[in-house]
Parts: sequence; structure tokens; C-alpha cells
Amino acid sequence: MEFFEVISAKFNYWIYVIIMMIGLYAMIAKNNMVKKLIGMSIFQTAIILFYVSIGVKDGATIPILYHDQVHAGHHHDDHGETAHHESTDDHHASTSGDHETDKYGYPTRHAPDVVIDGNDFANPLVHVLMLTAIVVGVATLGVGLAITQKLHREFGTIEENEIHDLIKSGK
Amino acid sequence: MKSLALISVVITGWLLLSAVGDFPDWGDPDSPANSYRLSQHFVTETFHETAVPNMVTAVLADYRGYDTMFETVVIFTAGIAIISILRVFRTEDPGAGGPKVYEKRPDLIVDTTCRLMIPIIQLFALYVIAHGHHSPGGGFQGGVIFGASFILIALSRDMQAAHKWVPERRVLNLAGIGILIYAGFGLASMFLGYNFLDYAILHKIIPATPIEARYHSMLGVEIGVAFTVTAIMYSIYSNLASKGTMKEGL
Amino acid sequence: MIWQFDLIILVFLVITAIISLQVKDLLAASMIYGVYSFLMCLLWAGMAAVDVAFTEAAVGAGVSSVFLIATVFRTSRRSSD
Amino acid sequence: MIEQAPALILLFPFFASIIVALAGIRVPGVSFPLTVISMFASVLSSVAVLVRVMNDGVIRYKLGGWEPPMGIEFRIDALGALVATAVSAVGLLAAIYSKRQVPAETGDRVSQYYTLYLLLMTGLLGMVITGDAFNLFVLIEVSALTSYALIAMGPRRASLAAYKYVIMGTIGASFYLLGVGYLYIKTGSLNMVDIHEQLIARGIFDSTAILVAFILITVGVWIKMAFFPLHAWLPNSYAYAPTTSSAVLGPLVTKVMIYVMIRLTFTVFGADYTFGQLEWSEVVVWMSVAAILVGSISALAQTDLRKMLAYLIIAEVGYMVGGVWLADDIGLIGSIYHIIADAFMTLCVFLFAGIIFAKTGKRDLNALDGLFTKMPLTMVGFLVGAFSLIGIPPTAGFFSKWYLIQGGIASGNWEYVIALLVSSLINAVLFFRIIEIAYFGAKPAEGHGDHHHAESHDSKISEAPLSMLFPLLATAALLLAIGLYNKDIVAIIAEFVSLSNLGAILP
Repeated sequence: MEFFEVISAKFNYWIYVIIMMIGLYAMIAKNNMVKKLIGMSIFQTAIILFYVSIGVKDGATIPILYHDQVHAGHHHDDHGETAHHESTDDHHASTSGDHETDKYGYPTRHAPDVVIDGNDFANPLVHVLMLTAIVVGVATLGVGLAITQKLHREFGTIEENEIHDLIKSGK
Repeated sequence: MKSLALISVVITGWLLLSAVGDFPDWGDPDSPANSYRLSQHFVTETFHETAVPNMVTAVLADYRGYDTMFETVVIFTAGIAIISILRVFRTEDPGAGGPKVYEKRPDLIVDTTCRLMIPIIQLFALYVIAHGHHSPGGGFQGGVIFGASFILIALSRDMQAAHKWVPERRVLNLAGIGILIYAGFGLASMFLGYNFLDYAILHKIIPATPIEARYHSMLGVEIGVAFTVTAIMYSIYSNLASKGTMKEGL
Repeated sequence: MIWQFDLIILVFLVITAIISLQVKDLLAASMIYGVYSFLMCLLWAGMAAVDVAFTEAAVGAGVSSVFLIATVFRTSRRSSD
Repeated sequence: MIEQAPALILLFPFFASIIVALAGIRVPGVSFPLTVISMFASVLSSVAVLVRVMNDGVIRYKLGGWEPPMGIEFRIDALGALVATAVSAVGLLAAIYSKRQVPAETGDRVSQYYTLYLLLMTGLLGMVITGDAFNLFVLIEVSALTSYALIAMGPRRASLAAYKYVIMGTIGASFYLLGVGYLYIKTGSLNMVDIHEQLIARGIFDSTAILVAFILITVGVWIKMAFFPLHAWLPNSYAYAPTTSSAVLGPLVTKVMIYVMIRLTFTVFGADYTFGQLEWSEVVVWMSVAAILVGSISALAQTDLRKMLAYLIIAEVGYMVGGVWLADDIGLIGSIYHIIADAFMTLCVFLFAGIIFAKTGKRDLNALDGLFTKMPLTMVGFLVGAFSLIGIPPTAGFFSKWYLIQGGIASGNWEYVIALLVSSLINAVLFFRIIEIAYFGAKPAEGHGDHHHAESHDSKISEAPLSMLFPLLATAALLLAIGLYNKDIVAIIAEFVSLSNLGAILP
């Protein structure tokens, strides 16, 4: 199994490059405009795959707090003491710094008793970035398709070389 | 063109693969990206600073809210761009519709199924928008689903039926209002004396602590995103499906 | 996540990507692009990126495919390559 | 409110764009005044920021109140403030020019045009002032999507050019995004300054991933700025777009991308890495020499006025990229100075081309037949722009070229100096050909131009209306002013260059 572990350490990154190159090749080499745009989408999704792969952590779960963590936080006002005790049982470190307030009397930290281990959850930052990238991808795809339809309206074809021929022949 | 493409693909691929050996292992919790204070802060402090259990929503709408505002702007831009490129306002060109797809016949099964499904889809979309703080989802996903429900109306009946629900002008209004809601939260915090998009100061106008103000503002912002995305997704579909004439869909 | 599943999905991803770019019928290409997006969404869900997977399911497999199909219907279904 | 000025630079056009989108569809008449007012406010904000940067140093504006690198920040130094001022000023002038042409060229899409125009300005200004590498990507896409649409609004061939631009632009932006990902996987940060600090702290400058990130980012940005081997999308896009669109895209998009290249080179990777560790300066300077020569010679072969100008942009991009990669203080000053000067001189000649197209309806050079007597003021404005592109004192173009040539000599890159001189000579030939046609009249030739436009307009041609003439003459005046006040502008640029640590690494 060691051989597989060596492979599994990096293979995501290799395959993302392969998918991306498939997309890039289609973007440059294909003649059909819709095909080019499909290639573009594949190219962009491959980049998103790369980013998402960065954020994976072994043994980590989705970046949403466990139910009981949230629960402890939300009922903090009513059952502050019990939540406090529960958390100190589990994690002996978090006693100081409770209930800090700023100069207006507002709490500076929500549910300070809840202790979150940084390695329990996957890296949320890359997910945020990739949400944006997906949106950008669909926006570009939409604009590309609109231009394709406009070209079809004007030249009657969606093959790039045919359009070039039409322009050269002066139509 | 093919050989040029092959050469550039091979060079790029080789370049990208040559760096893979330099990456930390896949899934390594101690890799720089996962162990640096940026990611660690987002995991461990988000709940304390914003009271939102879904870290992705919190980072999306608050820490990187400026990015998300422009993400919404990208969608809005795409909608306006497609209208400006494709939309035929005057019907001077009868051939603009392209090849006739097929004669639309009302189909009982499709129509009834969609009648049943559409309210459920819309309800689910609202749930996704509103529950984005606690579960996967949020304004963008909910907006796409909501937009898809209108697309389904246009697909199952015809585009005129969908236009009764969402006429073109209403679509654009919704899209603009969505962004105004988002940017309005930013502007409100600016007028109250904090930086743009610093929701904490909004506790002065909504009865909440600064942290709760962040929590509630994020919901407002997500609703703004959902407005824009719903409207623009339908707008893009209706333009592409009718080739800019808005007469008949697929 | 389980790396065996991961590997299987990745291989399918490469296959669907190639097919959707090689098939001459653009409608089929759009559909297979939808399959590709859906596989990608599964992969990301497995990588604990639920929000991204959700978005990709709604956008990539859903709306993008619809946009592509709308364009294919409105222009031409055949592709020369 | 002065603390908020950095955000206001881009919030004015941003809010105006939404209001134009909402209100303009009902009352198309509000689009133009709103655009001009918001751009004017944006210019004022940028000037305020520039003054503040010169007095107090770098401004950091934390969006959402989060401490960087957690949140996104605006980071405006002397260079950013200067370029933001130039960008917003060009945006204002091009907006004024568009008053009559937008209804004429885009038909009933006036409100959409101005919405996209303002969003483009928002994107460009945001790119200039942002301090976050990923945010830069989002803004690149905002400005790219608007540019695609602004180009595709033109007649038939514009759509094909726009399609090619979509493909090339997406490849460029995606490469940039990938490069940021490679930086992120090695440093874990997205804030530009923080990435640089992490690169130093982790000591990973010799890592392959960083090298690949550098290549990807640089190539991505080169595609977006149409640097020589990657320039194929530009000429047709700018030549066939509506004149109002090319009047804003031509001066701004490529220049802002060059600014982005300088920003990434010096702020993210650092001069030590780019010019000290990687020994590629020679190669890139040779590439820029090729860009200058190819751009200039292709321009010589054109009969279409705007296509000729588009090729000149490619040559100018060669000037600036070469000037940065000379790895010399004076070359860098010249390069940055040239960004400012070139933004205005490109605007000047594109406005002229737009006026000619509006007045005669023709695209080719013969349209200029005998225009000196018919529209003298327009020609005066054009002459200033042309002299600046040639490099005749006291216009801005002379001083920027002066610094570039000095930089070339100081760093011993004679091929660059020669290319610069040859290109200036070709520009002289080009523009004196135009002046000859305009002054003495064209040789009787069969018009290859658009026949259906070429009805007997010639007798009716008179001076351009004020809404077109004012921006042209204002641009010409600004070109002279930038030239005459070159000492002050160089002082601002030197503020940035002195921090760039460029002098220390030279042998």
C-alpha cells in the first residue's frame, strides 16, 4: 500500500493539470465556438479543482461548526455556566478571557467558551475564493454564448474558419 | 492552429507538472495554506467574531465581503452585457430568431409536473438563502435555484408565460436592487463612520450587539445577492433561448 | 475522504472531458459537460467543500448546461470538430 | 469624509452604474449626466488621495474593518494614486466625448452602454487601488466582461474580435488565478504585501512553485496587455469596436495591466527576485524590442486609421514592458511616466479617430482629405497627440521617451534604445503621412471604405461639436501640461521607485 500512498499524496494535482490541458487545447485548437466555450469551462473548473485540493485536510470535516458547538454558543446567555463547565472539562485552557466586553458594554467575542480546533475543519478560504471563481466562470460562459449567437445571427455559422472565409470574401 | 495549440499545451502542462513535486502533500494539515494564520483564523475565530457557524458564509459575506460584492457585480455585468450584445429591441430583422425549433404544444404531464414542482423549488431556494448561515448554501446558490424555477416555467410552458411573472424590466429592477441592497449595507456603515462594508457599526440602527449586527447584515447581504442572481440567471436564459427577441423560448 | 473514490471520479472526469470535446453533436457535448460538472461536484463534496459543490451542482450541472443547450438550439447542432 | 476618499474613488462610478441601469432604462437622458458627474467626483477623490499620499505616505484602507491579511485592503502608494488619477481623468474625458456618439453608434442601448462604461471604470480603478491578489482577479474579470460587451456592441466584425478577446482574456485571467493559487499554496496568504513577507520569512524564493507562479502571473498579465507574441486579439477588437468604446478601452485597459504588472513585480515578488535572482531581463527586453518593431511596422501597413492606432498600442506596450525589465531606476521612472503619458496620448488620437469617423463615416486614412481647413481645432488637438506619440518636445511623450532611452543607455540595452528610436521614426512617418493627407489632400484613389457611408458628406464637414472638441483639446492641453510639469510627476514616481529597492540589486 505504500506505493499507493505515495501516488495518493499528489495525484489530484497531476490530474488537474491533465484536465486543464484538455480544456486549454480545446480553447485554442477547436473551430466550433460552442466547443471552445465548453473547453473554457473545463479549463476553469480544473483551476477550481486545484484550489479546492489546496484546502483539503486529512481528518477534517466540512467547514461548518458541529451542532453541539453552535448549540453551546446560542444558549450561552441562558445556560452560560453549564456551557462554561462543559468546555472546561474538555479543554482546560480556556478559562480566562470569558465575557470580555468593549467600552460600550458589548461582548467582543461571541460564545467565548466554545473552543474550536483549527484542524477539525477544512480550509474555508479556498471555498470562498472558488465560489467567486465559479460565478465568474458562468458569467464568462454566458457572455461568450451571447457573442456566439450574435455571430450566428450575422454570419449564419458558428465555425470560426467559415466566418473568416466569409469576411475574406467580403460578405 | 492545431500544432500551435499542442505546443502551448505541452509547454504549459510541463511547466505546471514540474511544480507539483514542490507542493505539500495532498490533505496535509500542516501545509502553508492550511496552517498559516489566515486559514487558522477563519476556522477558529469566525464563530467568535461573527456568530455564524458556517465559516464559508462568514468569510464570503464579511471578511471578504468586498470580493463578494464584486462577484455579484460580475453577474450583474454579465446580464447587462448579454442584453447589450444580443437583445433585439426592434423587430426589424425577421430572421433574428434563428431556426425555428418546433411548434410548442402544451403537454399535460410536463405542465402538471412543473406546476407541482415549481413552488417546491422556490420554497427550497428560499430555505437555502435563509439557512445559509447554518448549512451549505447562501444567496448565490439560492438565487440560482430560484432563477432555475423561472427557467423551468419558461421551458415547460413558453416564454410568454414566464414573462407574466418576470417581465424584462422587472428582472433588471430586481438585479439592480439586489446590488443596491448589498452596497447599501456598505454605504450605511460608511455613513455611520466606519469603513465601507464594516457591518459592526450597524448595531446603532438595528437593535443588536456589534457581533449580532454582523450576523444579521450578512443575511441581508445574502438576500441582495439572491435578488441579483435570480434576476440575471433568468435574464441570461431568456436572452439566449430566444436569441435576443424575447418572443419564444425553446 | 477515501482516495480510491477520488481516483475513480478523477478518471471519469478526464474521460467525460475528452468525450464532451470530441463528440460532434453539440447537444450531446452539452449534456456530457453537465455530467462532467456533476462529477466535479461529487468530487468537491468529497473534499469537504460542500458550498462549492452545491454551487457547482446548481451552476455547472444546472444553469450552464441549460445555457449551452439554449445556444445549441438557437444556432446549429453540428460541429465540424 | 477624507478618510473615506480611497473607497470613494471607485464607489462613485459603482453606484452611478447601478443607478444608470435602474433609471436609464426609463429615462435614457439621465445616463450621460450621471456618468460625467460620477467620473468627475471620482477624479476629485483620486486627487484628494494623491495629495494625501504625497503628504502622509502609503494609505491602507481596511474594507469591512478587518485587519489584513484577514480582510481585503486598499493599499495606495504614490504610484497607485497617480495612476488612479490618470485613469479617472481619462474616463471622464472619454465619457464627455461619448455624449453624441453613443446614441449614434449603439442605437437604443444607451443606458446599457453607460452602465457597462461605469462598471469598466469601477473595475479598472479597483485594480489600481486594491492590495489583495485575489480581489485583483475579480476586478480583472469585471473589467474584462465589460470590455467584451463594449467591443461586441460594434458592427459585424467587432463580434468576432470580441469572441477572440473572450477566449484570450479568459486564458490570461485564468493563468493569473492559477499563479495566485501557486503563491497561496506556498505562502498561505492572499494579501500582496503579506505574500511578499511570507516569501521572505519562509525563504522559498528558490522554490519551483514560486517560479511557476511568477511565470503564470506574468504571462497571464501579458496576455491581458497584448504584449508581443500574445497580442493577436487586440488590433481587431479596438479597430471595430464603437469609437466611444475604443476611446476608453484603448488608453486604459492595456495601461492598467502594465500597472498591475509593475505592482505584482515589485510588491509581490520584489525587485530582488525578478531582476536579481531570475536572469531573464535580457530576454524580456529583446521580446519588447520585437514588440516595438512588430507593432510599428504593422502600423505602417494599415490604411484603417483606428487599426493603425491599435498597432501603435502594441508598440507602446513594448516600450513600457521593456522599460520595466531594463531593471534600472531611470528606465522604471520612464516606464511609469509613459503609462500616464500614453494613456492621454492614446486617448487623444483615438478621440480624433472617433471624431473623423463621426464626421465622415469613413474608417480609412483617405477620410482625412483636406481636413485642416475644414476642422482646424480638431487638427490642432490631433497634432499635439501625434507629436507626443512621435516624441517631440515639450509634449509628454518626449519626456517619457527621454527617460526610457536614458534607462536603456544606463543599463546598456542598446537594442532597446535603437528600437525606441526606430519606432519614433516610424511614428513620425505615419503621422506626417496623415498630416500630409489632411493638409494637402489625398491622392485620388478608389475608396476601399464602407460605400454605404460614403455619401457626399465631404462638403458638409465642419468643426466637431463642443462635446467632442472639448475632450480632445483638454487632452491635448493635459499632454502639454504633463510634459511641462514633468519634474513634479517624476518626483511622485521617484517616491515609488525609491521604495522599489531597484538600485540596490544592480551590479
